[in-house]
Amino acid sequence: MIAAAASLAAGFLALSLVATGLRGRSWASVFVYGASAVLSLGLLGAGLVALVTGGAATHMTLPVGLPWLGAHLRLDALSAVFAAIIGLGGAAISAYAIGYGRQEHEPHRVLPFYPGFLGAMTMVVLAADAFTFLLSWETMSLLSWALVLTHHREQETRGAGYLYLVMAGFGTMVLLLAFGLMAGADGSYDFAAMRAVEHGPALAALVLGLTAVGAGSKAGLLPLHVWLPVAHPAAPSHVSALMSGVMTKVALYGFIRVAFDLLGPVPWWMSVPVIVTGAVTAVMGILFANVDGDAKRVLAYSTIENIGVIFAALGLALAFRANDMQTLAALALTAGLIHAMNHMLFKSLLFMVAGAVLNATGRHDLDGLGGLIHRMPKTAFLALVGVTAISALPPLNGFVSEWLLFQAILQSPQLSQPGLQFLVPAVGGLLALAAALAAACFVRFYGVIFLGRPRTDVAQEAVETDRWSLSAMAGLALLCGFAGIVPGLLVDLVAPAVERALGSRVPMQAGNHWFTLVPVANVQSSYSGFLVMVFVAISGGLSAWLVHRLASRRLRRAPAWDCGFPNADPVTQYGAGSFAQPIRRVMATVLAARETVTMPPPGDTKPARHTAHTEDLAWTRVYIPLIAFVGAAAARLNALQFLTIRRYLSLVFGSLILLLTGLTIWN
Amino acid sequence: MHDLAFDIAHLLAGSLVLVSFMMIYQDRLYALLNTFALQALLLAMAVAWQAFTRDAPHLYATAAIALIFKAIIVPWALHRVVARMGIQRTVETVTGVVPTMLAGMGLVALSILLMLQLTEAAENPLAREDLAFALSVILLGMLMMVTRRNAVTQVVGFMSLENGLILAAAGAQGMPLVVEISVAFSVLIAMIVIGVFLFRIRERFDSVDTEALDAFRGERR
Amino acid sequence: MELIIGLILQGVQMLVVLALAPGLAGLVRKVKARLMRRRGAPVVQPYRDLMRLMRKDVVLAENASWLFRVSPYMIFAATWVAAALVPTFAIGLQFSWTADLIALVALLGSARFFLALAGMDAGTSFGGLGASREMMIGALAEPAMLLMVFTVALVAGSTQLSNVVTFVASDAVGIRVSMGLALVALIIVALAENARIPVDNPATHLELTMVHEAMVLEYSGRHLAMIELAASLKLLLYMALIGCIFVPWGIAPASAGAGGLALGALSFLAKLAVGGVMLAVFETSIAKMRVFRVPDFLGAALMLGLLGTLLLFVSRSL
Amino acid sequence: MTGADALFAILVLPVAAAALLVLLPGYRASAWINVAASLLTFLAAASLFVLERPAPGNFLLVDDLNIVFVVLNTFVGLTAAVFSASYIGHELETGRLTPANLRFYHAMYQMMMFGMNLALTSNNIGLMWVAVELATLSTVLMVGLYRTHEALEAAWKYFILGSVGIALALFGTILVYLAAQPVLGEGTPAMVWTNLIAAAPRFDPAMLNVAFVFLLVGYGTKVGLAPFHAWLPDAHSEGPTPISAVLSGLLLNVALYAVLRFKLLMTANAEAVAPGPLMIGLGLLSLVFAAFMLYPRRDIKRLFAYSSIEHMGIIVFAFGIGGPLANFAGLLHMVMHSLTKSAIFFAVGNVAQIKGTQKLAEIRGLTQSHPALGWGLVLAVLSIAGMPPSGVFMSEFLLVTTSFARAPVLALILVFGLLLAFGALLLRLTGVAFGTPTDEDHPMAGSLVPLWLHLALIYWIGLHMPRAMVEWFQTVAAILG
Repeated sequence: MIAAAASLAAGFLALSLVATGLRGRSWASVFVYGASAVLSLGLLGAGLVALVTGGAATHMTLPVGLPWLGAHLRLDALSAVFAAIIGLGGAAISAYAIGYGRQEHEPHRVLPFYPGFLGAMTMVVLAADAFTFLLSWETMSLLSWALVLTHHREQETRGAGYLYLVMAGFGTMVLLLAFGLMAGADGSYDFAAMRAVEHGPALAALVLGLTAVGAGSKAGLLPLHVWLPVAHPAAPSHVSALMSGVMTKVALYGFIRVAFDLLGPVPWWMSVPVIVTGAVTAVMGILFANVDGDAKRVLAYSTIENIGVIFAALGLALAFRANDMQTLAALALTAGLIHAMNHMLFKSLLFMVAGAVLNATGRHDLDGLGGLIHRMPKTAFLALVGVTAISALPPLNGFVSEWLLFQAILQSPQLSQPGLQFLVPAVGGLLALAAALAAACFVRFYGVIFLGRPRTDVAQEAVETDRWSLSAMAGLALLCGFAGIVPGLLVDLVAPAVERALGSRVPMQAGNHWFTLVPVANVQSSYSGFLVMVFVAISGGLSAWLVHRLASRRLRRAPAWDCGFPNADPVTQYGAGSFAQPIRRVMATVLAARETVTMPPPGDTKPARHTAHTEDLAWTRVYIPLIAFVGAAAARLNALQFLTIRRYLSLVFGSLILLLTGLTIWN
Repeated sequence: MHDLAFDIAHLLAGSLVLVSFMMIYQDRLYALLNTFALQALLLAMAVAWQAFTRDAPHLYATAAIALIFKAIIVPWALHRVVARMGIQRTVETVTGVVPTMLAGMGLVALSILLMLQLTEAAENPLAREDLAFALSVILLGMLMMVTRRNAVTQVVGFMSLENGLILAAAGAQGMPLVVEISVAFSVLIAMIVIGVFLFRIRERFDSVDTEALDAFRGERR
Repeated sequence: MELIIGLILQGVQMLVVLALAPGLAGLVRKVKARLMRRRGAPVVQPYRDLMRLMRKDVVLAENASWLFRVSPYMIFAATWVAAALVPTFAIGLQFSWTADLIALVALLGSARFFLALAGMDAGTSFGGLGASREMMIGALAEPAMLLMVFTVALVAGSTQLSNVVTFVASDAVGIRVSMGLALVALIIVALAENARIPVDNPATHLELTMVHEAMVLEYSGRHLAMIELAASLKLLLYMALIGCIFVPWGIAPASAGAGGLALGALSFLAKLAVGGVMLAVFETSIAKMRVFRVPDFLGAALMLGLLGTLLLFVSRSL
Repeated sequence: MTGADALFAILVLPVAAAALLVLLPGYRASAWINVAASLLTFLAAASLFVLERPAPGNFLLVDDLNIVFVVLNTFVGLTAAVFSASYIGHELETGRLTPANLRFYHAMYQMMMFGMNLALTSNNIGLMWVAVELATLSTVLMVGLYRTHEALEAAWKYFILGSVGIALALFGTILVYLAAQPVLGEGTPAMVWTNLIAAAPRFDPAMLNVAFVFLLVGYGTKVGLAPFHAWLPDAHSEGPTPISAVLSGLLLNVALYAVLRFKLLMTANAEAVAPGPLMIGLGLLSLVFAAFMLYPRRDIKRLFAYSSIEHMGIIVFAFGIGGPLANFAGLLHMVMHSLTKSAIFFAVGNVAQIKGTQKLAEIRGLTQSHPALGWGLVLAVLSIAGMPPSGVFMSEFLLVTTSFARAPVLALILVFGLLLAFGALLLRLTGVAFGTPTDEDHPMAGSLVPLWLHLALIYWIGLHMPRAMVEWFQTVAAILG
């Protein structure tokens, strides 16, 4: 199986090279995306087969990479889960791109990097030594950076690309440190060798922290998230989908691989920062999403939220594992993995929607849209599935993973550390807050884009997107529904990975009645997405049928009532800013929100102006000072460029004297 | 005989250091050049003495190079340069003479301390003493380079530094001739290139003050 | 046979909640009117209103989309399913394991989600105003609710309502401060979720402080009827929830006989009546808050929920 | 042909070519003679692999350590000559150079190659010193070639600082001789490298200490370590671009080689001060300092000159840390830096010719206007910044992982410096390579073959290092301790 997966990865990379040579061919775009979709499907197949057959690890070594080590590749259950995620996401997004990519003015800035990006992500999950892992990791960053820079003529895009790659470089460096600790001074870079080594608790904690920072910066963990809301939206939409939906999962994979496989036991208190960071990330991410006015940036912030949720789940799993509660750890880990899968599904879907809207209208600012449900009904319906799923509403898939996570949180009293006992319920509250805010966020997202009246001419004249895009979106929407209705299948699918990592798993779900999810047998909490769906469908359908049949089915169209004050100007509708107002006010402290009203003096006919402003405190309090420091230090040191020769000689002379004096003292 | 040889060598090397101090003390360019010539002369004597006591005839060559080249040609050439270019006749210093002298004292102390640390196994005390003086001359030469603004003065400082090198090389027993020749060679080339550059610089600028060059740093504009 | 009885009982439950819901709303209104020394409409007035609305034409705003027309049924269905899953007169019904307390909260969340979307659909300013405030309130109410669920689940060891009822009714609990805090939290959440005073005023229009009514402003005819019905179902649901968690006595245990079921039904009716009266009394004795005071109110619920959970650990570790 | 012949050829070919070039008028023929001579030299150097190595004599030596440097030196010498051949004609057309200048340029090019080859193959510390001096002086003349104010100033600065450095190095060399002389006896044998290293444990450690300080400062000036770096940015930015490539890619290595040789001597003597901490300190200082200095840069060649300082810092740090992995990383990094930095200068030369300026602010959108050049520059700069799959990534990987396990604090400083430099390079790269291109362009004269050839090599080594190279590096890493 590993051979198949590795050759698929190689296929992706080869396709990149081919694409470089296809510059200017009209069919290049269809060919590259089509081939990527096929290869991705193959990868999905490989992952699924590996999982279904029990996830036994297969291994191979290629004669590349570190010369004395070679590139170790391994496909085990955990890799297979993420290979399947990459494959599925890649396939859907590539299919979407067959249609979407036609709109690209400069396809030669996308095509050579796109398949390689998929290939690099595949290599990350297949890598089984530190060098191959980090090489693939960094290649993944690099290629996605090139993709982010597709529209490089815009200043913001260049800034976004810059910030992105610098943060990616930071993350890789930190991971390098983590792997350096695990490999030791002699450089046992093979994962197998790392597993075999026992790490002391302090060292393990340090490695875990470094990995969380390294992988977290790629995934978008607070406060390392700043690049994500600028970089993901800057790329073409299918690339945004790939970055947000798939690449962040690869980052998670990095953390899971280290924390649950390579590192061995970690002291319980290290789970605290992971859990807290995850929960805070979730809440802050979705708060930013709630106040931002750009469609793709909202989605990017929402990615941050979901990453936070997953990290909280992983932290919980670490806490359980440190207490030798493998079954509960398995529950939390399963919740995390399934949420990762789910998030790939609906976030890719939503980015595709944003792309379709962008293509149809040329705008991605929320306030330039509106009423698209009339012009793009199919997209609007698929988007509705997406926003329902991401808002964690039953019976779609987003709810399932949140529910599993809450089940795990409910088990936290069994933990033996009072600190964790107190912490976890509070974290549960934060996660519930995040989930509810997500619903608010996506009501706003969907409502402002698709509902109401068009706010601009372009929105007025939008047309439905192409069939390739629609079918790709429909496929993901179907999967969102499917995963929500039969979640047991997913739980069983990831079970080999969980079992391999923790030696325990969530009970088998396949035999349950009505596809009910029973994660912890003895607690008897259960949820059947299937039945909820059936009940809601039946009762909704029945009531509609009855009402139409027995009461009235007549309908008239009339101007909106609006409490007697209708206004023809679409600007009077609630827009992105006004919808955000309640939450912006309530959360003014953490958002650093300010509102200013400028009133014209009496007698002046100028309009009054109201402006609302929020800022990312991480950016203004951490990054800006850091940048300022570097700038100031560089400016100071730069004086050294303009010294006279005599002064340079003085430097040499001074150093020489210093060294000689040192030598005298040393003796 | 041995003691006398030792004393004379010691005396010569010591006077080299003394002349280095004198050079720091000078505030006139011509006087400085003359002092430098004196130092070169002393160097030639020291090297010749080494050649004599150690029966190493090849060192005479070095002594001759030092005498002819450094004590005569170079000071003369620099005199010409100064005269022809109408360079300001005073030595422009960065700090006062007294602090520079103090710093020089410190440097000499440092070199002596350093060289005293050499293990007793270094069976030739002469080499050790010579080395301490040579190091002092080198450091003083460099001190002169960093405390003087004028290009000619800096060149003199650099050559004084090379004097120290030659003293050290000559003090090293049996050091192959390759070193002396190379030193002479380097001085020769140094002079040529410096001449070329002084000439070029003279062509374009009104003074050889190297600080005037700094306005033309690539990035300041 | 058992399956058939089970199905019948489940069906009965669904019909009971549906049938009682407008009555509860009517009762509250009636009592409120009496407390204000008005005579008030009869208790059955909501039924009449619903029937009348059903028969009327739907007047649809020009810009309204299919979502606007589907939403009432979605909202109704989600609320109804949720209400059917709360133990009213009996526990251990055929499908009671379909969803636990968390899923129930989420189902209500779905209803709110679609209501808010529908509010934005017509493209009016009031719709968006209502939707944005509703989502803000929901965003604060949900975590409070969930912390309350934690407390209960920690006490009862399950989030499955039937299990919770059995456990609480079993007297193993005793009086717990945590449960008291949870009760207060739940009541606050219930007031907010049902758009009652002091969070919202169900009887107002033309007020910039309204929330729920602003969203449904464009609805008329059968659509409005479904939404009104869903709203009263929600009120009933919360009453039933409070009843089954905090005063579970009387509820028929699983596989109870006819007598037990009858007792359960009676006790349920009694609980509803008491709850309705108490709600009316509470509402008349308090004033409506400014919208931006609501977060503080809900924040209190959140704190109480958390405190309840934490106290539980304290008492456990003692 | 024997190894001795090959060694002989490496030294004689450049001298002969230099003589020929001095006599020959006409720059086109000169350029190709320059290439041909460089090619033959490279072939001779490469043949040292297969041929039996000559036994070390009193003056010359071929061993595992210097063969790396020699082959690298002649190879980059060759590609730079190829680039120069396509590049330098343009300078004549624009009137920046005269035919006489060019004749001088080509002759000096070969002289410089001779100096460097001699420095690398010498088995005599005196000879090595002479050779380094020769290479320095020839490059000084090259730097001043354009006769502009800036070029002359850069050359002057280079000359003065280089001379002082070389003088200090000479004093260090004399001290080494003095340390060796009691053990090895008087005369030439006491300056022969192979003898020195064998007898090093019996040398006077105090003498060695002082010697090493002088050698480190002296040759360190040539390496461009901060705070002795001042000549480097100006010299790189004002000379002809092929010379910048050679300076960065080769001359720094030659000086580094000298430092390494003496480091070996120090490690061989147990009582002498450990050279590691000194080198680590200077390395980190150079790295962090240069990383900061990258930010305010406005001149593209000066930018990459500072990047050379930064990388020299990394390499010196690696050798200072020591151990098989770090030494391996240091060697690899050195080779990669030579290839990559010269590739960058090839690209930058073209850019400067096309745009008619070296100002970063006036260069934009290269990937748009000149894709092959622009992307080549992007790849090269990303490679030097440590992005995969270049060999620089591998060396940084090895260096960071192994040093963090051994000296965490130092590794943190290293990582800080690396990141800082990465941020600066990327910032400038983004501005140069992306965005809307500037309007007016001159035609591109310089060849892109050397650039892409180097890139291919960098990636090839980064992904699949040839076995021979690995073994060779490992041996050398073991020698370096």
